[in-house]
Amino acid sequence: MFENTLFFLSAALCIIGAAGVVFSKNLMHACVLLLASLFGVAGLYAVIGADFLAASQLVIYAGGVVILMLFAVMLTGGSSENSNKFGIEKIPGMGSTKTYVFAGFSVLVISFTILKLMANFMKSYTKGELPAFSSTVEKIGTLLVTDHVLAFEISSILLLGALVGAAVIARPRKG
Amino acid sequence: MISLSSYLFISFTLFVAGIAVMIARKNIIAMMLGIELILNSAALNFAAYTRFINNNLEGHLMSLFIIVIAAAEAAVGLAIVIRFFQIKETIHIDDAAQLQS
Amino acid sequence: MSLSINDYLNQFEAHQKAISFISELLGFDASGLITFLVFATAAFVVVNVMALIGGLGTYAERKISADIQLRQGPNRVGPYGLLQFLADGVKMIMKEDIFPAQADRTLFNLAPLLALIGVFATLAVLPFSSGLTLTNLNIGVFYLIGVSSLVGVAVFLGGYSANSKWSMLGGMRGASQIISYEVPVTITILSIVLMSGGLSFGSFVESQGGFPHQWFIFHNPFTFIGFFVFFIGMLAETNRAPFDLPEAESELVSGYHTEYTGMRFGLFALAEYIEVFVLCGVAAAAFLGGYKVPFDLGNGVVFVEKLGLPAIIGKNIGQVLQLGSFLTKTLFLYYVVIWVRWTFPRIRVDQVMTICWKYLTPIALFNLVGITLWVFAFDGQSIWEVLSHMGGGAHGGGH
Amino acid sequence: MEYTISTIAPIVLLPFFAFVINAFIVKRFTTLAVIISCASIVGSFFYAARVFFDFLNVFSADYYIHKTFTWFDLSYGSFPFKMDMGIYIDNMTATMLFMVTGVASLIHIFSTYYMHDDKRYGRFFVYLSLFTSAMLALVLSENLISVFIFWELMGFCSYSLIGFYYEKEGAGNASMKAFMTTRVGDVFFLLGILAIWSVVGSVSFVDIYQAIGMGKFNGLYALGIPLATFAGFSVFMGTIGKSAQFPLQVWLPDAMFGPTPCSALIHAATMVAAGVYLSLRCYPLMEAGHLTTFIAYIGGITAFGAATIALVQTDIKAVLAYSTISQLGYMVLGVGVGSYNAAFMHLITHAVFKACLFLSAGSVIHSLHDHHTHAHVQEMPRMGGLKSKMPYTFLAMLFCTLAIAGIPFFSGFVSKDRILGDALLMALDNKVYWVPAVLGFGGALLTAFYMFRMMFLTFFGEPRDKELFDHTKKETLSWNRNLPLLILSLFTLGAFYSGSLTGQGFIKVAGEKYEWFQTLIEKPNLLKFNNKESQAFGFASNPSSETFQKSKYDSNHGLSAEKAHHVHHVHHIGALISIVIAFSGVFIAAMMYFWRSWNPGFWVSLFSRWYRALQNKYYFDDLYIKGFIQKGLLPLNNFLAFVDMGIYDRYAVDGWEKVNRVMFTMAKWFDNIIVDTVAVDGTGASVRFFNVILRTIQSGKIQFYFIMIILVLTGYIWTLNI
Amino acid sequence: MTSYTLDVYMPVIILMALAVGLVVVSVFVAQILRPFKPNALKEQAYECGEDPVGTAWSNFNVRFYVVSLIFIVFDVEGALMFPVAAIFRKFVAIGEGAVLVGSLLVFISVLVFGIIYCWSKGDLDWVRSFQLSEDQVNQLKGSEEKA
Repeated sequence: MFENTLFFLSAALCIIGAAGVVFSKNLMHACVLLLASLFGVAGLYAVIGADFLAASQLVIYAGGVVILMLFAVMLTGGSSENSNKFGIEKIPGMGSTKTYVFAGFSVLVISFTILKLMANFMKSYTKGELPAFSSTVEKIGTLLVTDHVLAFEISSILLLGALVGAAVIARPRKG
Repeated sequence: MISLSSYLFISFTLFVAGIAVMIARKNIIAMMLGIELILNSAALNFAAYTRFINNNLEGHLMSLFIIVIAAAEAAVGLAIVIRFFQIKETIHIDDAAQLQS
Repeated sequence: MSLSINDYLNQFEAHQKAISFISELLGFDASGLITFLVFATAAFVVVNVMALIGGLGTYAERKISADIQLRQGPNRVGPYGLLQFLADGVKMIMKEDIFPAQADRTLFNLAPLLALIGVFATLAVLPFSSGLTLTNLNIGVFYLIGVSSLVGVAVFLGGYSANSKWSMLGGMRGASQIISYEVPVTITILSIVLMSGGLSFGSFVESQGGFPHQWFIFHNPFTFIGFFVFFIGMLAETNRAPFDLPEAESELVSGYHTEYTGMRFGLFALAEYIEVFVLCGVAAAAFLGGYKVPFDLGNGVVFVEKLGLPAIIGKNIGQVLQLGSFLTKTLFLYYVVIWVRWTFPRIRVDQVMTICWKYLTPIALFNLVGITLWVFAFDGQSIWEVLSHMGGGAHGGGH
Repeated sequence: MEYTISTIAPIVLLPFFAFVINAFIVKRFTTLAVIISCASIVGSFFYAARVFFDFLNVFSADYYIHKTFTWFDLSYGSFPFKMDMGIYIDNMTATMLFMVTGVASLIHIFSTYYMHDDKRYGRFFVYLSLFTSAMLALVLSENLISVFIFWELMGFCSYSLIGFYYEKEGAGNASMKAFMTTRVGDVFFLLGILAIWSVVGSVSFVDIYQAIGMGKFNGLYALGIPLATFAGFSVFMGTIGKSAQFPLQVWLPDAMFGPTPCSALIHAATMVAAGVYLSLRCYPLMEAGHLTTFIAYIGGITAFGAATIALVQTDIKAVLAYSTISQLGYMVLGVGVGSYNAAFMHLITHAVFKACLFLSAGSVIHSLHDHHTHAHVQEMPRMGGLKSKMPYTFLAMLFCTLAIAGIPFFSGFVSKDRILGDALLMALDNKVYWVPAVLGFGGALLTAFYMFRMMFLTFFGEPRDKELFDHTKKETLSWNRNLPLLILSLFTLGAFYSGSLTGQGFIKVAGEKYEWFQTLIEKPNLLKFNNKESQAFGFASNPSSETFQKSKYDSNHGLSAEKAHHVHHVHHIGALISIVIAFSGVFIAAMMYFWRSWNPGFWVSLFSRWYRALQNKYYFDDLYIKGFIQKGLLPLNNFLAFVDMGIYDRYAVDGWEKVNRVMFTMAKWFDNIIVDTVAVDGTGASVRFFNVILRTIQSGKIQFYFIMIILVLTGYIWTLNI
Repeated sequence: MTSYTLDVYMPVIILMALAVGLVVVSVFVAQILRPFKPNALKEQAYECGEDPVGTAWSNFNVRFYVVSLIFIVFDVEGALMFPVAAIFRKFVAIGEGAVLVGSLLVFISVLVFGIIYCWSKGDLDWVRSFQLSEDQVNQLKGSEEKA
């Protein structure tokens, strides 16, 4: 009973958020809607027992990526719709009817493709018995230091590279 | 009610929304929101398959690394956007059509 | 340690009987409904108590500051001015709600809501006692970090949406300060996780004891430093003095809530006060033994065996003692927070960042390495146990 | 006693991590890098000591640790292609680990003295760390492939270390020579590994032992040669290359271009020892291939030949280099005559005293500084009388010289005497072995002679270069110069290895008669491996299932009483002969160079042709250059060049040219009219035409690309009907 | 490993609902009780009494971004280290602690390397100090003397 409630709440939040990101005309609103969508995804993780993933989704996305996005929006001049520096009015930054038509067309095409792939898969899928939920933290930890220790260490290198690279790129320059 | 197909449907929706955002928007930051949506749909798929197909926690690990990579991607991508803005004073994607400044 | 308050109640026979009785009465299995009701009631009670504590917090703040500055403080409304916060609340509701003309109205409305959601959601995992924990999630502290980061988003949006320069500056400062200080706090919590071997608050508290020498703060030298790192980071994360840069009235008028009036401002203030309480509670649970009572009085076995009380009463007396222990520690820290506010001058914005990145973060990383090696080398024993082994048990605490 | 991977891995990983860290910090924090290197190897030594003493005191004699993990598994159906990596520790490995880490630690400490003023002070330690970790990993290796990997890694490190002073003339060539010469052996070694793989289906030592025990090699021939012989020979060629045995010994003397501590490390403790270690590990294979006679001959020839060359060398390091080759020859001789135990013992004792000798030589060289050429002096004719200047170095070197010369009570006597005794025993048994035995005894005489010649020339008599002597500072006792020398020279006493002063008995340990080298080191008992499963990596082994009893010392070595009596009798005779030989060598040296009663010049003029041959190292370098390269490879090259230039170029290529010329005139017409006008210009026009169209596609507009990607992906999926 | 049901998330949802409810109710109550007399002056953004100039939504200093960048890297690394930290005690108890200590230390040292880099490049300084050139110093001195 409560499972379904949680699932529907999360799914609704997720899909409404995603739709909002597509159709919102204000970049700041789009960012906040993305936050809602990511919260929904965290809830969906919780429903299928991926508790650690849900929490990491919250920590990394809600705490990190969205704030980064918001800062980036502010650093590039807020959400006002820019024209470029020559003052020529172009297509507005948040899209126009023409771009939405293109987007709709692509979405239609890709949907058919994905649904075709999915149909093939769902034909062969049989629903099995679902195991009970248990904490995944210890198992993930064990996997991280045994089988996937290389990925664990390399991800630190990846993050170091991201840090150094991004700091070099974004560093304020004199003059 | 909570089944694999519903999860696949949700992640499909997220994916399609991401694609739509990436094509419809002309603002680079807005396009990056679309990328986040797409990455999330992939991560959600991994977690759903883990739950409903094989119950093997490596799917969770995969999702975790997708989240990590998404964070790194956002950091570097936004840094590039900001640098781009410092040079060109715009973040319109069509102004980024040249390889050379 | 039960998983949630519902599980705690489920172990009593009377509760089971009540469930079956209601099921018969209603004609369907009412356990789900009862669970919901139990949770709803408990959450409601907790939220109300928190709102009360938040309200009394403003009172306490003014009274203590008056004490420190040799003034009277509020003393007109109610005995000793105790009802002052109610008067403030009424005032806030009665005030006119002004939207700035250029504001982004949606986000202007949303920001206090986000702050309140973030803060209230953290209450779910706060361990008031071994029974009265709303839910003991096995990712407890990690969940808490994630949810409480919503406050940062809320501060930013609050500053952004008003379209006032003071607000914007305050919001940017606030958000960057909150996320910066999350780093040392997270790393310190990580070291606590290392020692307790679990992410849930239950495992934090259960791996400590009732006496001070069994608390994590006195576990080894690194945790002692770690507590202060945590405490300072906590002050900064809740924008308390001396880190109240985002709302520094001498530079930024009132920071990110410059343009907020009436009840919206009140909600921000409420969220802030409750967050202080929550983080004090986290500090108490992680470092000061949480709800643990000395001599194992908390589980109530003593009352049953020595005094011959019925098991259910003994258990609940234990719970009350635990609740008392937790609240004492938390409120003591709360007092210290207020005390600090009226003792130290505000620091500059560059000093805020320097303290975070050049002092607290390296110290926290050093602590993490130190605790890793400590746990590895001494197999998780505290310094007292190590000393008592070295001294042949002649001295040292309690073993 | 729980053995997990965390107790063993640090032995290798500490030096390796030191290498990784130092590679980054060495330029800026040289002192820190040196400290990290030294601390890591000392830490590694303590871990190794723990393993060693456990094997010595706790485990039963035939206990071993064998842990593996799957490196890759490409098996398909019934075709196995699976490679394991892992560790294999038995008594021999434990002893090697202890020796290597101990000697390497002392060499590291000495290097802080010797290399201190060098401009590449830090980098030297980087190489040392990598080198040591490679050697330790080789020793711990569980299979031949991983041995080969670290073998090559050591080859690379020795290349870097020999060429350390790359600005010095000849150093680069010397390093190249060492690298290329050992490569000859390595090719054979790899062939041997492949041959073993083809038979056993695995290259793990345990599997090889098991296969030999089950007789898998029996009746397998390739080109008429038994496969076991081929495999054993090929692996032994690896030993010949690495341990500088008879045909491929030429690289080792040139390797003295490296800094002296690295010579000590390469030529005493690690790299050359690795060759002998490998042939000891593969001893069952050699036995199964009936190669022991061949090995004994190679060993004997090397031992004697190198000793004769050492007689006439004047460079102090060259004497030591040739003595190293000679002593390695003894070890190989030991392998050849089935003296498994003594060969390994000589490996250990030699590592200790040769490291000490090299370090002492380094100490001497470092303090002799020529003020005219600003170089260190290595020539013995310019030394002499240095005993008063450096008493501690002299003491250390004297002990080692006594050891290597085979004077009783010293370690060299114990081990070498056992090898020679076994050689004598084999010779009495089988006439074929007389040659190596006699060569071995002759080499022992020469060894005693040239080592004491070196001592007398260096430390005794009047200083021959007065100015140099006066400039030399008097040695003061310092921790990083003398301490390693004195520690090493202490361990040249035979009592540490044999259990008794004479080297023939035993001592009482914990109330039991007990002789550790004899009890610990024995030939692999092939039957033992038949039913052993390797343990998975990372989990504690369970030694409680093993018996913890040390086998008692059996003075008969498991032989029947009559035969044992015979063996002991022969051994006593051998010991007597070696003692006599050693003292006579010392006596001759003393007559020539100490009392100066006999004039060495007389002997030189008597054997002048031989003397020239010796000075030219038996013309081996000339043979290889003039014989193989100039007579063999150059004519071949010339012939190939002739074929290329004279036949192929002249007729085929030039002939075609003629044909082409004719074709060309025809083609020109065709080209001008049809190709150029129609095709080329037409193509250009069409390219320009398509260019106009395609340019619009590459617009730089990312979203357009997205749409394209989506369309192409969709088309792909729908056409392929996935 | 104890299993759990999704009921443990119920308080979270209830608390969030209570937060929403509190906001809605309080704002609604205030709507009824409070006065509502807007005028143009009231709705102006506060700028010390002056008329506001331009919009506040202009671009800000990049320093905020660099700080949040370092933060996100630390955040992610923390998220990866939490599960490893949670099993640390267990691994120490079975004697495999060294492996974990090793991998954690490598991980942390890479992290430390990043912060050292940012520190040395001055990304952690809120106010970037820079060396004045000699000309500038002389210029400043000259202006002081004139004054």
